[in-house]
Amino acid sequence: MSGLEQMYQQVIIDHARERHGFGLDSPAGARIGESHQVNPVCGDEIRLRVALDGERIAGVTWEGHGCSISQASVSVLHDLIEGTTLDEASELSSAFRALMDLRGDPPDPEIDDMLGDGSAFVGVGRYPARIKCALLGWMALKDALIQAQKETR
Amino acid sequence: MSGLEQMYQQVIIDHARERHGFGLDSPAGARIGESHQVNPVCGDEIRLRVALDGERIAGVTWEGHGCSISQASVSVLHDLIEGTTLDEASELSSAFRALMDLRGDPPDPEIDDMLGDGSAFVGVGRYPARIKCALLGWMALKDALIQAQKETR
Amino acid sequence: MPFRDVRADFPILTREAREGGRLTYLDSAATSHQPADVLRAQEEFVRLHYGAVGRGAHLLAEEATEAFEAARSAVAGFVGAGEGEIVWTGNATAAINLVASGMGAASQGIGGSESRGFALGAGDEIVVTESEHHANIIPWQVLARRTGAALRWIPVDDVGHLVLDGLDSIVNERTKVMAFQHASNVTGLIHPVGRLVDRARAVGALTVLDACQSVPHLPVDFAALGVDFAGFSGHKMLGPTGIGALYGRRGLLDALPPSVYGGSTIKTVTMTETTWLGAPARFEAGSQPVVQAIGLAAAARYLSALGMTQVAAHDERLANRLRTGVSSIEGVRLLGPIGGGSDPVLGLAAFTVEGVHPHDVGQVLDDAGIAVRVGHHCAQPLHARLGAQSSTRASAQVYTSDDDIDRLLEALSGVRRYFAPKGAS
Amino acid sequence: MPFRDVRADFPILTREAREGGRLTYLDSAATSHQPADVLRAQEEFVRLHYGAVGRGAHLLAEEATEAFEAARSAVAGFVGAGEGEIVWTGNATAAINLVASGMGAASQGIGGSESRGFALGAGDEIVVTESEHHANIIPWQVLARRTGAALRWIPVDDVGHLVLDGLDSIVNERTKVMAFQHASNVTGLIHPVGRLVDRARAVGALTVLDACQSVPHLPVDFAALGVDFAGFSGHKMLGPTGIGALYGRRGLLDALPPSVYGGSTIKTVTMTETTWLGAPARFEAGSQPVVQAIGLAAAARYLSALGMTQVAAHDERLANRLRTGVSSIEGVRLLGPIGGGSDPVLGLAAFTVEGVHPHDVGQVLDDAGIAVRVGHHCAQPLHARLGAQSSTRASAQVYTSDDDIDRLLEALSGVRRYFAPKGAS
Ligand SMILES: Cc1ncc(COP(=O)(O)O)c(C=O)c1O
Ligand SMILES: Cc1ncc(COP(=O)(O)O)c(C=O)c1O
Repeated sequence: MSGLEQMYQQVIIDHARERHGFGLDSPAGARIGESHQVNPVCGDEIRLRVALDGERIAGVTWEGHGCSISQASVSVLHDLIEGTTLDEASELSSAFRALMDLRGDPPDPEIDDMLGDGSAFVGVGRYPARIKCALLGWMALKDALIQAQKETR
Repeated sequence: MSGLEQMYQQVIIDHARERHGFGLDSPAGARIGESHQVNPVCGDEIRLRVALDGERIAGVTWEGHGCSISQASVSVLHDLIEGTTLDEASELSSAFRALMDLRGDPPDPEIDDMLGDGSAFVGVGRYPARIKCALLGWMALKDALIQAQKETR
Repeated sequence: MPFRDVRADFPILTREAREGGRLTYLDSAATSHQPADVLRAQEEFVRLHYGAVGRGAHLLAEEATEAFEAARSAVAGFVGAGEGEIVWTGNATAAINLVASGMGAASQGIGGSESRGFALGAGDEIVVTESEHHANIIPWQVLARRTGAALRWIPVDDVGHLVLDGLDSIVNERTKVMAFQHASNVTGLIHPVGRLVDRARAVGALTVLDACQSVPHLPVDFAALGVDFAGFSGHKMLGPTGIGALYGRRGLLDALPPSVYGGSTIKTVTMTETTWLGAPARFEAGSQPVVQAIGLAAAARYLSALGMTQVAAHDERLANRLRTGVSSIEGVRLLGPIGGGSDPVLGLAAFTVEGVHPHDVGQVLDDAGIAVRVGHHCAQPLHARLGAQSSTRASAQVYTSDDDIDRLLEALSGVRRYFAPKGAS
Repeated sequence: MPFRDVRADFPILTREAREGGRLTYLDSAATSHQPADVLRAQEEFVRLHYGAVGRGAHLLAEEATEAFEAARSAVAGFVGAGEGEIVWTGNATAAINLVASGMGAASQGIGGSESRGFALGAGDEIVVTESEHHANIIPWQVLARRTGAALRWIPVDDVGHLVLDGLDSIVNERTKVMAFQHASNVTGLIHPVGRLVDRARAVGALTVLDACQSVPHLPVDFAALGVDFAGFSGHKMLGPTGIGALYGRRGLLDALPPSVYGGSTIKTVTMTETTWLGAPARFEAGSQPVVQAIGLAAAARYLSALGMTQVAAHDERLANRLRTGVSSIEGVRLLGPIGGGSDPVLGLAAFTVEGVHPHDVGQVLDDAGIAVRVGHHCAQPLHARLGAQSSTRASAQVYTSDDDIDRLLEALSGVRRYFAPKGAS
């Protein structure tokens, strides 16, 4: 498998097209946090919103445009994060970042399991310039969660 | 003769010590022009004053401090220029500048004659960084003559 | 070929591409490579003649100073500048900023009465174009903010040409300075400098030319163009990184106040008062990019030896092959006109591919050994105007061959297929 | 010798002096030479990995970006800086100016509310010292003029030490920023940074350190020194020309407004509005000195391999030999104390020779193959304070040996005789 094939796995191309969680939503009663992130190189943007219900992330929705890697990454993020607790989200976030640092090497089976479709991004690690694309949504998540936690219910 | 000996000929060392024309003077009745020049590398300064009597340069006096080359050069300038006409001064000035461009080669006998003690500066041409020193007074002369000619009597 | 195949002069071009095979470098509008001659000139200087410039009385200082000033003359000669008209800067961006921030300084009274002609205030206007690189927009936005002057701009049409119908109203008696590019790094368009300069002169406005993309590819003579200031970069013209230059008409440069302050720029300094030297010294604060100046002069010599007329002809020919080729691929949109003839363009092509993000386009090309640039190329307003958020750009230099272009075109033809839903292929 | 004889690492040192014979290079405080390792690192990078940084998706762009950022980390590590705390500049002068002009911009409302902490106005004070290089005086003079703030300074005594008796009144609640050098390029004195920082902190003033002469010779840790900003140059620390760096504490750098504007500094640009990235990107407008960054990192590695503690010990030993020697020659006056021990000095000596102008001193030394600097060394106020209009300066680096110093001392002993009236000799 060439580096390119490893990066653009079918599951990534599919997520980029399907964009799970696309369309901002603010469920009533939840604490809402939002973040806007821009990739200055290409002007790609993501606006990501989280809805916190106590310690649980009740909703993750987003808008924006970008390359297939950035779009697919937020789509996968939505699937992974929605419904988790803050602690679980933080763990998933760290695991995804760690995946990027592997430079294309396969992750531990445990991490692989945990990240599910997210493991498909392993090939991105071979392209340092694209890691930023894959992390754009995750940076927005981190920031949005901080905002949400500042909200008094 | 080493480059150094060629530069610091006895006549230069003598002029640097004797400093002909040192001490500013403004004869009554003449058109006076003055210029202040600084060598930014070392802060050396020269203030040179000319007194114009019609087309004739009746007086050249100066003040300032600097290295032996710059001091000797103004001293020689005083001797050469005082009493000449504007045209003669301009010719001498050009001859001195041309001497600097010879990079230490002997000047034509004609120029040699014309410059008198000034010919001793031939060795400075081998040291581009010092040409500025040798020309400091001559730059002041040029500028002062312009000022004097602006004076209405 | 207007000149011999020069590819062998550029050591980096022989290295392998990512997946092995030939490297097809088409990112020269971002930055170009240095020929061995240019590397050698720098190396030899460092190994034999390096010393502090403009200050020492010792042998190395003397040799370094002479080489440094000879480099300035060589570069001046290359762009039609005279003595004292070339100021070294870090890059083209710094060159343009030096004019804008000098005007900002003048507006605050720095530089005294001789700088008053550069001062701006409320009621004055600054004009740029919608086609500019950020380096020729933001400094003027900030200058407007500093001085209360208004920022106006010449718009661009759907294709990318400057719209000059309203020129006389946009550039008017209130206009104090007009900054515009010689050629666009996105559409490749070479703008009608003469027309713009004429109008600026008619209203007494200063002109500042961004010559970053023209100097590497065209014979450029700033005096003949009649601009007041111009900036360009070494690293786009086969020279080193870390150096650029500002051209300024002599009388103007001597009066523009400096905006970076330090050693070698001054006549006298006390704790409370400083007097400045004339140009170029007043702008070159601190130790200079000496080795880079030597390298840039060597690059100018290399280009001159090829002949800038020949370089321009080569560029024009590649422009045609590239832009015709790109625009004829299905689902690919070329930004700017195909151009050529009376609609002159540089040897570059920025484009979008239907349904595929530029980053993804660039990645597929890279996999085929083709280096292109992706993004907004520091021209967001122009991209916005052309209805693209970003694009992929291929760009040529003297070492670019027909074969390079053909490889790009072939790989580009396959990009949409690569990202098409797999069932559909 | 605290380390092996490194002279052979420096190609230029083997060239002949003006009249033949060994070159004794004692002008390193003006600019130092590059070891072969540093040259090689740059050359190899240009030949194999060069491309546009921070923007491309292609292989070379990727490799260049990684090398460029690795160079930043290496240099950061060398001076005790963390991630995002090192900004590349053209030289130390530009680094200091970046802080001063950023404060000027903040004072005009540029940078918005987050930059308000950097704004100055009438009633505020800026403090420098009388010992500063012009690069750390003029930017503050101009900032004072731009903002209406007052410029004050810590005086110097007859010997060259900072007079700290009045420190508490000079640095007071009105003081917004205090800029001072780590070590003097004239007296060689290493100043008590801790004492100055403590006072600045007590009154809430920002500190800006000119570390141009200290970073090449001493182990320097900006975080440990507690300064807010610091600037230094590559070409004085065995690195390339055309690069320097600004250190800034992370929180501060992210809020200081940029003062040079262009590509790679922005999040978004429209024709009327720009939003900036955080540090270091917001300050690095346009294409960067990429190759020079690689070279500077190689220089830092070279120095680290020698060990900065060993480098400092070498420098201290030479300082002693040089300054003791110079001050014991009849008719020669050393500027600054002999120093040593609790009165630390760098390995340099600026001096005047009775009855002989520094230019003439330098010329006689040059004739003996000894390269020194003559002039005011961009410190006119300090020279004025010490009662010298200019001076001759000899300065050391890692490649300087005892033998170099001894040659200088011997030649210097003969200088007065050379210019004495011939009958008297
Ligand atoms: C103490 C000091 N500060 C600042 C500078 C300026 O450094 P640069 O010319 O590299 O900007 C120098 C060197 O000339 C210096 O010695
Ligand atoms: C048209 C144009 N102007 C200005 C620049 C800025 O050049 P530099 O980054 O070398 O300062 C560029 C290149 O990026 C350009 O293409």
